[in-house]
Amino acid sequence: MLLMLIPLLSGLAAFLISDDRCRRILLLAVAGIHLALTIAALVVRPEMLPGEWFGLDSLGLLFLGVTSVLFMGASVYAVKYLALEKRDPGEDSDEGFIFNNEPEPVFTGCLLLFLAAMTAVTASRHLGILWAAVEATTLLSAPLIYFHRHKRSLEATWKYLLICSVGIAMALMGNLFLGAAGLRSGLALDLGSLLSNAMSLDQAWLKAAFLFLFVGYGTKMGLAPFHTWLPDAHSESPAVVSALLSGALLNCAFLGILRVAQVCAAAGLAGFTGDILILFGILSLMTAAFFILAQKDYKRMLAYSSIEHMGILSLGVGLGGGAVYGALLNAVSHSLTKAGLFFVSGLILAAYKTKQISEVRGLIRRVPRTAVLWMTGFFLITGTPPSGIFLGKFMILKAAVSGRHYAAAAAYLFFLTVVFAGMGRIFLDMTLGEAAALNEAEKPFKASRQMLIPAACFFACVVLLGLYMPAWLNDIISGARDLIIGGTV
Amino acid sequence: MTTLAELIIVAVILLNLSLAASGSLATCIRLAAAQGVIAALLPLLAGHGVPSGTIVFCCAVILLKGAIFPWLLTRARVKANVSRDAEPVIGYPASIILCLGAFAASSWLGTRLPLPETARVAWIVPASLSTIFTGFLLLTTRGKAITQVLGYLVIENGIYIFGLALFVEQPLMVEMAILLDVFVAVFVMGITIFHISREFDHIDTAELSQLGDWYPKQSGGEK
Amino acid sequence: MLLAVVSAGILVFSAALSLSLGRDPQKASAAGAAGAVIAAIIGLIPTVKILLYPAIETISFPCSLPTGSFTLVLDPLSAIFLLPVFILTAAAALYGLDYLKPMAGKKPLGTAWAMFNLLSAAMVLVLLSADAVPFLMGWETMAAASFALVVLEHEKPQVRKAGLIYLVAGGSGALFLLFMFSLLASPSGSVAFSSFLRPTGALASAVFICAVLGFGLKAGFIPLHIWLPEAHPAAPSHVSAVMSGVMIKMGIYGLLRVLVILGAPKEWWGWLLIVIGAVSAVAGVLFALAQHDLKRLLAWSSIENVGIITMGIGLGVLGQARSIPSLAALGYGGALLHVINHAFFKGLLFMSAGSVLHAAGTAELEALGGLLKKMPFTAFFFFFGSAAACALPPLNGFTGEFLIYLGAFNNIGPSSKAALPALIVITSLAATGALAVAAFAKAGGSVFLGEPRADSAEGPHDAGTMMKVAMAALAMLCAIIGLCSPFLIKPLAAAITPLAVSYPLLDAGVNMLYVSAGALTLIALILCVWALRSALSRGLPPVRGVTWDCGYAAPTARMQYGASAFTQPLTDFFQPLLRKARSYPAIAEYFPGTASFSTEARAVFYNHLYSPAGAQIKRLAFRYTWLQHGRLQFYILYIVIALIALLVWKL
Amino acid sequence: MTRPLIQYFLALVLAPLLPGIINRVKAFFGGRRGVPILQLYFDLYKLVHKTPVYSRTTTWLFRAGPVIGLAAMLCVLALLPFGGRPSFLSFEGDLILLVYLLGVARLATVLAALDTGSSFEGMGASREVQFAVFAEPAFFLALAALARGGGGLSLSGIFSNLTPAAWLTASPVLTLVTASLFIVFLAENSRVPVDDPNTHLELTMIHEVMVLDHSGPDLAFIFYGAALKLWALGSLIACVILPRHYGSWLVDSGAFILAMFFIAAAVGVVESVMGRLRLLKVPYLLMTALTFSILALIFQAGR
Repeated sequence: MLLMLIPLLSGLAAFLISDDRCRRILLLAVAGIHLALTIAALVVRPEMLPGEWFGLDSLGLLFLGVTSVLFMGASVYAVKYLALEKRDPGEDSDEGFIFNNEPEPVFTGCLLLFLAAMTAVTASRHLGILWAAVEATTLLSAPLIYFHRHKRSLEATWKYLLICSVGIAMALMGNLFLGAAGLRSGLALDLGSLLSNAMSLDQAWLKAAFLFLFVGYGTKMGLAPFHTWLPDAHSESPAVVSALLSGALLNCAFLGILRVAQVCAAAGLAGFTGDILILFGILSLMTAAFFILAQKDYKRMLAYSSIEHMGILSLGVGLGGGAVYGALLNAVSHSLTKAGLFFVSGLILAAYKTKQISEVRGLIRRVPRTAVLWMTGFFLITGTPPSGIFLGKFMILKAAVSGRHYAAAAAYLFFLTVVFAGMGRIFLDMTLGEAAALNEAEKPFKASRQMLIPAACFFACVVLLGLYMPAWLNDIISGARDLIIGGTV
Repeated sequence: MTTLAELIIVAVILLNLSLAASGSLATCIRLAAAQGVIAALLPLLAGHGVPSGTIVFCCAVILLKGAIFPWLLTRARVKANVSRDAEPVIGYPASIILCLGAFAASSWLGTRLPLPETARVAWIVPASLSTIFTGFLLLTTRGKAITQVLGYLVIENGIYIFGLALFVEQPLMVEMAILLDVFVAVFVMGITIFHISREFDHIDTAELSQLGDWYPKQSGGEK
Repeated sequence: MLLAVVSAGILVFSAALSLSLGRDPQKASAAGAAGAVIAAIIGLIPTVKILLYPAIETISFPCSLPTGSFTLVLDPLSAIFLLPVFILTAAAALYGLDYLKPMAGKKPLGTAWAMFNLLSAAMVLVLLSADAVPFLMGWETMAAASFALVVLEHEKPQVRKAGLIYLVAGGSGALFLLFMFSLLASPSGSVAFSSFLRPTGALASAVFICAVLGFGLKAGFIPLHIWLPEAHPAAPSHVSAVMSGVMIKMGIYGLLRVLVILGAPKEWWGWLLIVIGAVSAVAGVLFALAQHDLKRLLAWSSIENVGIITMGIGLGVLGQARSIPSLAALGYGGALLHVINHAFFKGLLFMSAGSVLHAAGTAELEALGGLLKKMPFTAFFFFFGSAAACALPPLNGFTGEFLIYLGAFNNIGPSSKAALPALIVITSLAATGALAVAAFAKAGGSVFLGEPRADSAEGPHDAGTMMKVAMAALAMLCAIIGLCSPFLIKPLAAAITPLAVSYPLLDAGVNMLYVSAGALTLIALILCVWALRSALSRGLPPVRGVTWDCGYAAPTARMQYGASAFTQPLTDFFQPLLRKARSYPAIAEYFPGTASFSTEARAVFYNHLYSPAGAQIKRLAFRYTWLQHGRLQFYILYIVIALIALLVWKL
Repeated sequence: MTRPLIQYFLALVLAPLLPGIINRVKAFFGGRRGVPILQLYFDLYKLVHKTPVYSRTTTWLFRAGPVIGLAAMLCVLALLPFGGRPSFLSFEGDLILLVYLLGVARLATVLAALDTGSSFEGMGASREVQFAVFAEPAFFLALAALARGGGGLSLSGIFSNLTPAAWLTASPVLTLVTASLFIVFLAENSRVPVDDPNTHLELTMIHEVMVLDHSGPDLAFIFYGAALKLWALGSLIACVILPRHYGSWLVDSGAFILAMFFIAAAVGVVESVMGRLRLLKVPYLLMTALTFSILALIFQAGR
């Protein structure tokens, strides 16, 4: 598939190109082409041959689209960001020691390869390939997180790498179990054939496989209690990477779980998967809520809000019915919003040189445009209508109530309230009030338009989703929902 | 032949125990390597007519696990001039007991997961699962970064014991991809370990615990 | 109907316009105010039409959302609420023109105006929408816009605090509403109001409870009121007028709308509402009595009036449940009438308080005094509004309460089935009335009467022209409604038809006629006596002297009875509830020098209910953060444990 | 239509007589001759011809106070039945209007007092509003207890419905109501034991101290308004204790006027046999009235 090869090759090329400018242009170009190809795929909907290892069903297409759009925005942002990083010496924000950044070719290259891997995840029709691709994303994003070469980012990278590898190992075990489940009827891990005769799978083995795969991809997706790597990685990596991680990567891991859930649903184990998904969804919500309430670092706060939304997604899929649509809509909106927020947080970091919430005051005074975006992002991420997130949350709640999961619904609402209160306090403290006077040495940071625009566009899209749902998107999402619920191709 | 295979299983489990018990890093590395090699022999003994592709594949695995990984890790250990001791968080007897418990648990799980008759080797599931749990034991109770890599390797071994025993007939592409991933994984980890050893002049991950959200000093809620 | 939508559109457009004109405050303000006024004029046309010729008009826009639809319905019930929304926002916009002028350059006026018009548009949307999704959109936009206006002066810490409390209250209220709508939608799956099947039994009660919590948070039922006394003083005065006059009424509207949807109510709902109303009314006015800040006092009095309205609704619900038509009709009718009245007189009061703040630079009662001479118009309007707020004839405040009284008195007979609640309502209304007189006598007296207590820097000036115009318009409306209440009976009856049979309300038109007659008599008598007085004192020029202080020759301004002194007997009597903080001077030596005594009204419910709860949750959260201690081994242990647990649980 | 008007003017004319009677009774108990019974008429005549003196602090509000107060009282009188016969402005629910008209008068007086900026008048105003808070619910509930007896929501309806038979059947209720009304009557008219009209220690006064600064016609209006208030509230009691049972209007009116005089005398007796309560105790007295009303309601329910 062209979609994968282009970033792959260009990524390899990026390692070699020495000149910054052409490398950045290459980055932009690849992002553009990728987006164009994705749109093309949207329009012509390539049909999938059974047994083919790669192919785009509407579920994959949905996540591919999100990833591609996100990467476009990220690359626009990244170009300026890299220039910025070049200019000021890497002076550590909190502890104040000097460090030097990763060589830019490595960064850009890994960025592109990362895109290739994610594309592979969304496009793969074979659980083995899916697994390999997810593992690849882990390995390729590690250098991205380790962009600032100092010990805290190293620690974050190390934890990320180890925990995710363990998780991925579990996922591998799960894959093998799945194979064992299909052994009697001689099925491979090819999704199509699995789905078409899922009933012949061995139930016990299938359950075990789901458990292992859930733990594995759940680790990657950041469901509590497997989330432990996530805040560290998000807070220590540069804004672009954090945006991609929580906007695109988490979705890819989620896609992994969805694929298996598909198989289970086809095998008539929907109830079994549902319980687990709901339980861990609520668990993640709770964890995120409490950690946000006690948060001191705004990038970590954003990371925990990602955990919260992952919980919401898993809850939604677990509830089934209309909630699945809500969950998918929420996934799309959350990716856009959270990416935008991470972009903005990068600007705040550049302006204030700290990630401590207590140090940041009076954004509205010092960097008004950034502040407006920041508050907008807050209202969107907490599901204030009109926004896609609001619709998603509402649909999930509706499904929970009509499905008589009253306890789940109550917990869901309670933790949403806690999250709202916690984030509200943080955002207000940061945005309002008098800005502390700049010490004479540093010049006030001026956010360039190019770094504001991506976030603004993403937010606009999310608001639009709350007001008007384009027909094609509706088709894709409902198609994906049917895939998950019905489990038939 | 199957008896031989089962002998190997027993050996694997014994290796687990010794991994849990052994104190010195070098020994741990060697033990893990040995386990990998033995695990790789498994498919050769398992079937009657072994396809040539399988042989090649197994040789590759043996080469990788028997030679390259130990070499990488030893090099890392020497480069980062780590002390010999594995410095477990809990005592060796405790680790052994846990390891046995893991074995018991996994054999229970094995009873819950009946293997289809196509698989000819009994005790596959318990062995692999207990190996995995041993890997977890190493990961959670050993202080050093290298031991954590080791634990990860042991987990991989466990997975392999299962995978190789079952899927020798199937197209090896998947397994190749898997293999590649593992290789890169260990490789990257090796690099990171170097970085760690450069940043903090030893590789005790206890030092790697700055990031977190726990501020014991102000654990009182003020609003 | 279409015109109402158009007016909402105009509001949004002018909001965008003034936002884009942000660079030039003058233009932005002009755009914003003009938009508000034009929108009001256009919007009033269909509103009045529906009220005069009751009908139900529906517009449905194509909507591609996965759930919900843009269906808008204009019926008399919404029209009753639309009327004050349009009028008050227009008046407030005029007022704001002058009020915000000094802030030009210091504050983003463009944004302020945009938010103001957005707020109005959101309220219109809330009142028109007949589907959960647009309703919630309007609801949340309303909250967000008003929030932005509340934190306009965010340099002050208490404003930031108010903002946070307001934000959290709004958010949690919205979640209750989400839950409520989900419950309503659970049988049919659709969230259009028309498609809600009437829930029964526990489900209906659950919906009702959610409605009371969700809408009560906006309307300011005690103890859900905590945001209200914080946010209203923080906002610019014309915004406080709109928030207190109409925005909190959206909660009342929502409650009524849900009652319409729920159909046959349960008896205990009525009891609950009556109790909430009585508590809010009496406690609200008591706290108003204890305040030292003019705008804070007005905010508390808003809580009181919401309580009165709620009592009326409670009576209505009870009448519905026990099928007592007179109680139902008069209760609902009185509540709705009071909604309109309160919008006008509270708007007027907040505006005059605003011009005091504007002129004297402070709203602290103890620091003001004697302003009547400096700003006669404002003073007149304030006393006018106070009389209305104390429900004194011949002004409008009396009419609404009269209907509620009538409903209650009609049902205290031995044969009645609702004597006890009626008596509770009568008692609390009576106590509220008397306390309101005390509160407003305190406010007006200490701000406008007597001598200035502390000389403010520059001599206070009277309100600007636009401010005067706005206030005059509202005062006019208060008087008109007070005198012409019989004409409002028919629209009110039309509005309550979905809730209760309306003929008792129509019958009450006769009594209202007498009330107007009484009011006219009173005015006539006042004129006669005044004429008599001037006739008597013709030819004798009055002598001027100092105030007779029982022989004390050198009275000073500090000797006057202060605001807190004025209410001290009452506040002391209710100290167990009010919990005012006092600081006495400790007298050490025989001839003590300067001594000071100060009292402070505290946010009792916040301090004793919410703050501890929040602290508890936070403490819990801090404990919980131990999980993220940073040790990798434990992190992996979590995974193992979870895996094993799952295997044991599910395998 | 003529009769109600005649009743109205009768009330207007006779009202200033009541204070005179009260003083006479007090003088009798004090063993003095006392001021002439028409003293208030003389005072009013004198005052309307005097030049008013205004403090420089005061404003138009100060002058408007007495006017509005008097007007409200006149309006109240227009609602009240006379000897159980409807007045010309009586309607269903006039008792509500009545109470709020008293409120109008109160607010006007209080604001006028505050306008002077005198500490004493502020004190008086503060006490006035404080006691009203307790008196008003008691008053309302007493009326409610009467209304429960039937006869609709208009005072005249209630009282015309009140027959001697009612005293036989529901004597406890009516006694309690009368007691409650009488206490409210004393408090509202600031008589002993709530207030002492003819002490000269301002610190202890309520109504008198609020009008310290008024003079000339204003003072006359205030005195006259006070007399009217006395008459108005008194007539309610009179209607209770004297159920209408003669056929003819003349007899009824006569009896009613006699009853009014009797009430005045009763006030005089009360003032001579007991002293003022401590101000702190006054709320409890008014709460006693409230209790009476509630008890009356309960008994009413018991019937």
